[in-house]
Amino acid sequence: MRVQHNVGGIQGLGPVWTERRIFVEPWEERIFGVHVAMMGLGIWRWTDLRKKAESMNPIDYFTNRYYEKWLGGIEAFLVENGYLDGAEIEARTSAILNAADAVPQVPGSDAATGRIVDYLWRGDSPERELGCAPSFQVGDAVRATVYEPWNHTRLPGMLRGKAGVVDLVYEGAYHLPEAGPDGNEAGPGPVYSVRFDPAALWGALAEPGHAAFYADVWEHYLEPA
Amino acid sequence: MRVQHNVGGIQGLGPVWTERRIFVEPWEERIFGVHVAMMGLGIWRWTDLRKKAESMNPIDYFTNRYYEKWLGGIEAFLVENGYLDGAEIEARTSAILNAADAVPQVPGSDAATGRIVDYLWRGDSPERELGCAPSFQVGDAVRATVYEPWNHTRLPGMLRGKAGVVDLVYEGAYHLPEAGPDGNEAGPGPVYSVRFDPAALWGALAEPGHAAFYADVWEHYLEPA
Amino acid sequence: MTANHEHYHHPETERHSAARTKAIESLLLEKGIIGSDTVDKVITFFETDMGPLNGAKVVARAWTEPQFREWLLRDSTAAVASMGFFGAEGEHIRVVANEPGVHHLIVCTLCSCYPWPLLGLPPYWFKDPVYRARAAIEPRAVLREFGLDIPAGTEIRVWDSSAQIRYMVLPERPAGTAGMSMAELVPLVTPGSMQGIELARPVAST
Amino acid sequence: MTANHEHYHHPETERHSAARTKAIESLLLEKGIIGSDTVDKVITFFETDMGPLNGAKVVARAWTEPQFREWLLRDSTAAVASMGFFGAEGEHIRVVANEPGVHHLIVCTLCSCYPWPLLGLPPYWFKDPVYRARAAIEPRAVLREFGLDIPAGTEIRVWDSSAQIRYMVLPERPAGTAGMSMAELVPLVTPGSMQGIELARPVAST
Repeated sequence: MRVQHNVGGIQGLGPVWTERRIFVEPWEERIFGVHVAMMGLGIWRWTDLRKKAESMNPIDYFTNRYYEKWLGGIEAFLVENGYLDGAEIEARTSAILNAADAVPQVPGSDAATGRIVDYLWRGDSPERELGCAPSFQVGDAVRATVYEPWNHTRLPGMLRGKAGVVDLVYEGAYHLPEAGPDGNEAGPGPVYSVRFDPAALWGALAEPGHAAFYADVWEHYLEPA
Repeated sequence: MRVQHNVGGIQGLGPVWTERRIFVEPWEERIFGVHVAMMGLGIWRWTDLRKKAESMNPIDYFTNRYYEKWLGGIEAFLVENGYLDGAEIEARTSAILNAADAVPQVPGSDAATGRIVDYLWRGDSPERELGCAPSFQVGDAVRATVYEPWNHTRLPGMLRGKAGVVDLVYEGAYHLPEAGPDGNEAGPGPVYSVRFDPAALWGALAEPGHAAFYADVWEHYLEPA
Repeated sequence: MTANHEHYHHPETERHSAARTKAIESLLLEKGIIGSDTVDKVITFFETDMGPLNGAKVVARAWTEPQFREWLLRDSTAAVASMGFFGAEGEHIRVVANEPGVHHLIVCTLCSCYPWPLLGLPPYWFKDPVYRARAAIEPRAVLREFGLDIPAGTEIRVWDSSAQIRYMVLPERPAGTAGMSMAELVPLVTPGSMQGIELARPVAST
Repeated sequence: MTANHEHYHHPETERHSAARTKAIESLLLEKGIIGSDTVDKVITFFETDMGPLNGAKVVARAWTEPQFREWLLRDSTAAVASMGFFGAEGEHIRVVANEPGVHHLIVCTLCSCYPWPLLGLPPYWFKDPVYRARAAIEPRAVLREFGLDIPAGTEIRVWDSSAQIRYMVLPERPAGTAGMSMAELVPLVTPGSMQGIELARPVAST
C-alpha cells in the first residue's frame, strides 16, 4: 500500500493547519516558478511530480512541507533525466551557502520565457477525442475496481471496491496517465462524477450526518455495481 | 482509515532497522515491567494497549520507538481509569527530573508480586468453549469482509475483501476483543489459518516469487469466496 | 513528539532549501534552459493575472445576472472564459453553488488540484495532508476549525478533484446586498468562500 | 528529512521518558497497587525463565528425536509444555519447520505477538513498523538486509500472528552435526534461526 494513495479519511492526524498563505518561505515561490517553467517547456508533466510524491517515504510525505516535496522531486527528476548533474547541484548549493553572491549572472533563454507564459495562458488540457460512447449514464450504480496501483494513480485508495452512483458524465475523454510496470499509460477515456455515501467508504468512522462525497473517476476504474 | 491497521505492505519505508536488542534504554525495561504487572493484576489487557496504539497519530506511531508508545499508552490508561492522577504524574516526573533521589521508598504490595508471577506462568488464554461447529474446513475458499474497524481490530487491513484458502482450522474458539461504537466485543469464535497469494493482496507491488502469506483469521471476519 | 502543526521550520533546513533552489535555477539558466527573467515572470503572472479576484468577479456577476449564473452552472469553463479567465489548471472548470440546505467544500485527496485562473495558487491548508485526509471524512469538524459552523440540517457536499476538473464554490449572496453593484459585491467574495471554508462576507453594519 | 533509522534518541526525550516511567512505577507502589520488588521480579523472570535458550532446547530435541519432532509439529503447545515451556504469550504455540525448498518467516503486522516462553521478548527489529510492513510483502529483500540470501527456488512462507497463536520456526539441522548431543546442538540454534531471519549456525570448521 502507498499511504499517499489513501489520504482521504486517515484517522488521528490532529488539527488542520489553517495557514492561508501560498508560500511560507521565499524560496518556495522560486521553486514553484522553476516548476512552471519545466511544465511550459515540456520538460515534465504533473504526472512526473506526482510519481515522485506518491513514491516517497510516507513519513517524509506527511512531515515535509508541500514545496519541500516539490524541491526534492524537481531535483531528482532533473538529475535522472540528464538535465543537471547531481554533483554540480551539490557544488553550486555549497557555493551559495558559503557566499550569497557566488551565482554568475548570465542571460539565459528569452525564447523559453515566452513559451512558458504561453503555456500559462493556453493551459494543457488532457481532453482527447472520445473513441467510443461512455459505458455508464447518470443514475447508474458503479463500483471502483480493487487493485494496488504500481506507482501513480488517479483513483483515491478509499474508493477501491466501493460502490457509488454516477452523478454526471463529463463530455469527451481525458488522458489517464497511470501506467503499470510496463510503462504504458492507460490513455484516454470517459470520466464521471460519482457520488459516494461516506458511510459506505468509511463505515462508523465517517462523521455522523456526512451525506455526500463526490469524486471524478475515469471509466478505466469502474465496473457496474 | 487507520494506517496502523494496514501496516503490512506499506511502500517506501526504507531499510529495516536490524536492532537485535530488546531494550535500547534502561527505562524501557521498567515500563515493560509495569505493563506486565498491570496484565497480571487484571488492570488492563493487550486490547487496551492495542487500542491506544491503533488510535495514535500515525506519524507518531511510525516515529515513536516501541516502548515510547507503551509509556504513552500506559500513562493515558492509568489516568483515564482513575488509577493515577495526571497532575500527580506531572509533579512526580518533575521531582525526579530535578533530584534523582526524590522518590520515597515504600514497601508496596507483596501479594501483587505473587499474582503477577503467577500470571506469567499461567498465561491468559482467550480460548473458550466452541459454541457451534466451524463454518469452514481445510481447502475452503474464504474472503475477508470489507469494513472499516471502529478503533481496534485483529483483521489486518490488507486482507479486507481479499480471498484465500483455509489451511488449518484451529481447535476450539477464541475470544475476539474487537468492539464497535457500542462497546460490545465480538466474543468467542473459530479461528483459521488462511493462506493468501501475495499478488492477490498487493498486485504488482508484491515481491516477484513471493508465494505464501498466512494469517490467522477469526471466522467473524470471513465469508465464503 | 507530535508531528503536525510545527510544519518543521528549522532555520538550517530552510537556508539549505533556499540555496538548493537557487542552485537549480541558476544552473538551468546557465544551460540556456530557462531565461533570466523566467521565474520572475511566472511569479508576476500569478500576482497580476491569476488570483482570487478573478473568481470573485465571476461570483459577483453570477449574483447579479441570473442568465450568467445559469450559464456558469451549466458550462462553467465557457462562462468563465468569456470573462477572460482561462489557462493552466483552468482547462476544465466546474462551479458548484451553495444554496439553503447545501454547502460545498473542495478538496484534492491525491494532490492539490485547484482552479488557478479563478483562485490563483492554493493556500497551504489546502495542500496539507491533514486537511486532505480530514475534509473527506469529517467536513463539519474541519469547517469548525476554520471557524465555520454548518447547521446539522445542511448537507455538506465534498468534491474531490481526482481527475482534471477543477472546482470552485459559488457562495450564497449575503443578506442586505440587494441593489449593490459588482464593484461593491466583489470585496465580499473572500477566497475562502469560493473554497467552501467560509461564507461570503456579510455587509458591514454601519 | 528521512524519518527512519535514527529512531529518535534525543537525550532530553530519553531523560524525560525515564523520569516519567519512574514516576508511574513509584506512584503505583505508593498506592499499594504493585510491590516494591514487582518490576525487578518481572525483569528477572525474563532473564531466567523465558528466553531463546528455551526455544533452542526444543529445536535441538526435535533434531535428535524424530518422535518429538512429529509431536512438536502436530501439537506444538503440548510438546513444548512437556519440556516446561508455557505461560503468558505461549498459551497457543505453532512451530513451522523449514525444509529443503521451504523457508518460514514470522511477523506480526498488527502489533508484536511473539512466543515469550520459547523466545523471550521480541527484539526491536520485530517490533518496528518497517519490518512489519516489509516482511509481509517483500520477505526476500528483508532477509537480504539481515544478511540471508534465500535462493529463488525456495518458497518463503510468511506467518502473520494476527490472532492468538504464537509462531516459532524450526530451522533445518546444519550439515556435519550427525551424532552431536543436545548440549552440542543448542548453541547452534540462534534466536534469529527460530524467527526465520537466519539459518542455524553452521558447525565451526576446526
